[in-house]
Amino acid sequence: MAKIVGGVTTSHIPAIGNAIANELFEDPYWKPFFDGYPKARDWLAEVKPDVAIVVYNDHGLNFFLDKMPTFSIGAAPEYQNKDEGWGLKPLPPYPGDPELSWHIIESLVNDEFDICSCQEMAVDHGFTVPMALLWPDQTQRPVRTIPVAVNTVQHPLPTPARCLKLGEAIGRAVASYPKDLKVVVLGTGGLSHQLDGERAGFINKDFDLMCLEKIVDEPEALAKYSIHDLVRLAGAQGAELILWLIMRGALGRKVSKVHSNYHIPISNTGAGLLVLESAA
Amino acid sequence: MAKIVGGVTTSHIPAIGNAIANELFEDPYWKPFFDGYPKARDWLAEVKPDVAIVVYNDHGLNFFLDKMPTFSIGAAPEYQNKDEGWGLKPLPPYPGDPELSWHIIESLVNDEFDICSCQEMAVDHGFTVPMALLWPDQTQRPVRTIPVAVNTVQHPLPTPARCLKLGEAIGRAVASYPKDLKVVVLGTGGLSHQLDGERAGFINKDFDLMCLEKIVDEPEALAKYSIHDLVRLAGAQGAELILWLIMRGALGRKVSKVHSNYHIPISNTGAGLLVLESAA
Amino acid sequence: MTASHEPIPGTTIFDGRMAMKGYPLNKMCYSFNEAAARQEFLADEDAYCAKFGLTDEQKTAVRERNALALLAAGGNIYYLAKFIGMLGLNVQDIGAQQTGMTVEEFKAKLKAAGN
Amino acid sequence: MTASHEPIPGTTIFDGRMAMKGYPLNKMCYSFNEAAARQEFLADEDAYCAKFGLTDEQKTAVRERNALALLAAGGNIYYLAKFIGMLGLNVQDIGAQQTGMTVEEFKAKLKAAGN
Ligand SMILES: [Fe+3]
Ligand SMILES: [Fe+3]
Repeated sequence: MAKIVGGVTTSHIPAIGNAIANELFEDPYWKPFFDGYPKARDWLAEVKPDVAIVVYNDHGLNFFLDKMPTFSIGAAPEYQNKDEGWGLKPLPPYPGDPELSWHIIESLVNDEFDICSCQEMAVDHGFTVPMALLWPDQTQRPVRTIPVAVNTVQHPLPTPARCLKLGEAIGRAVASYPKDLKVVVLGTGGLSHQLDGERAGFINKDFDLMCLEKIVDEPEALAKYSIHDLVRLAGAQGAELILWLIMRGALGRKVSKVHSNYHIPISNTGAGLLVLESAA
Repeated sequence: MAKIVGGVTTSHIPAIGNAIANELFEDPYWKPFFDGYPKARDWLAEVKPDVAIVVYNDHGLNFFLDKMPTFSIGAAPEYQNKDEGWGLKPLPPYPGDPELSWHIIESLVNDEFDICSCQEMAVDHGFTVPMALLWPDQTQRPVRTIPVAVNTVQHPLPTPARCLKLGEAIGRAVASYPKDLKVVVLGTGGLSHQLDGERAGFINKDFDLMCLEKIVDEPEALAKYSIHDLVRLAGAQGAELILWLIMRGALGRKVSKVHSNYHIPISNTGAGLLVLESAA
Repeated sequence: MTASHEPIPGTTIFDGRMAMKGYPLNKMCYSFNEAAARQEFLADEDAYCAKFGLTDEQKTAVRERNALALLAAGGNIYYLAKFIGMLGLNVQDIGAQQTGMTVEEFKAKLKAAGN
Repeated sequence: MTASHEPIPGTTIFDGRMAMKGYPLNKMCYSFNEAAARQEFLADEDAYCAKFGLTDEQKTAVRERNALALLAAGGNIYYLAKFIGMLGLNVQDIGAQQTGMTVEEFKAKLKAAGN
């Protein structure tokens, strides 16, 4: 049977992609951020997952407002990256696991989640930056991937409570897959940041630290916030915390913290890294 | 406050559109079908709805398998028809009510339905045929429209139980809209038919008549079926019954039957017409 | 999960398994919503099929206008309907073809369902 | 329904009301995912804006590269980011512009949030 072995949360902002491309790992501005990742990679090297479910938000590459689904799940043999408008060199494609994707989609729809299934899906920095942080060698793709894209562009966004429930349902779906597979779940984005408006540059360290603590053993406490609360407390883009809640829901009730890091600022963002292992 | 005044169910197959274009109203094959509609139009003339929520399924015009949402709701100022591949002359566009659309979408997402919002949306025969049957004059558009498109193309389809719940949630959403509006809900498609496979031409009159009876006062009985049950009992395309369940859910617990008609066959289909009025 | 259901004779559920198989064929048929695409197909069928990466099984089924073979190759009836319609056929012609009847026999069978 | 929430100073929620207002502007910015579209815009800005049916308010905000005006005209930050990026600006340049700071002041403010 398939098993979710744990999860990783990480920021996914494009500036990280640029810093990686320019190899700024020892740059004084970036070093405290990048120094958090070797331990996360060590953990992955130890658990050797077969599949990564990557929970992210599309930032206007694959989805436009003509069709904006709340929850989309990829079911493609591979996922292409594109330049996103900035002329960046696209990264090599990511292999999918369409059979597991369909199993999860069937399970979720029968569980009354109204999923958008995507048999072609371009993945943007929300997906590629976490992958590059955790598996830096772009000549290798040691895990198959399942993108889970969540609408954070067009309000109404799904409520934090709904997102935690989606995660729990993903956990049930994976647990019922008959093949022996180890699955890791990435919750990307966050923590506090705001790009737009007179309040641009808003960061809330206290709130971020509270989230990093509560999400381990008390995710329900975070699921009580409304989206409006999250925008107020964590900034307009800080609402990406809902992606972390999906990851957390998928890991099951009991987890243990393997590693964490928090650093302000990277670009406009408070960056939180967390490695959680599911109970055996 | 806005109020759902009632609902109409009707078949939406393209052959009806052709028969209308060729004015076959008195043709012996078509007469028993078209003769059902004047009473439905009389009822609409009497209740004078401002808005029609049209629950239908897209048959491969607006949605492809690259992005196949379970439930999509239009939020556009108008909706265009297109030729669907058959070279048909498109009908004039349908005005929307984006303000009400957004109210419904916000209410549904907060109610934990994972909606795909569509700010542009081409509508196919699933939408246009019912509109033409109920408002035949194509030079006038006396009601504003809100398309609700449901995936019946790519399995997994939403369960009948989920669809009844979506209808109930649409009912709550409309009831909480502050403007004085009369809203009618169209449940389109069905009843039993199958286009594909060695079983093409399958029709199940007993099942259809049972549905026409139960949906009035006992929709829960129909919501107990699985999609697999519906395919078995009503044919592959008979699963469109889920669209009727959404309509029925939106009308509230108590309804009265104003009119009904049932005729076999139109093209490959058992055609059911039903006019239901919501309790005052 | 669909696999755990009892099969329905003469009926293929278009689930993920079929969707994976039929993707290029369905994508080609979806393109027929546009008149320009229909013209391009009709001008050179083989080139158009190749452009969408159809498998040999799919190309043969397209060439032979064989509905059951198109379905077996992963075609979805909603997208296939555009291909069928563009050829001037309707769902009753195709119903007859799939059931091995004449169109008149197929229509009579439908009519009989009303009794 | 969003309207019933207390406003958050300096923050506009991109809800249905804003989406309706900003649709042509956002659609234009979404097109910038493609290199050909970026070239077409840069070759003749006014013609490209007209092609997408931008309002006068939107055209002016585009011409002036004014982030707050683009947002007020219904622009969504995720689509605007493509326009901004194509101009060689990043989110810190734009943050400074929106808050009336120099880029150095804006960066210092972010750094201070870590204390
Ligand atoms: Fe992001
Ligand atoms: Fe239909």
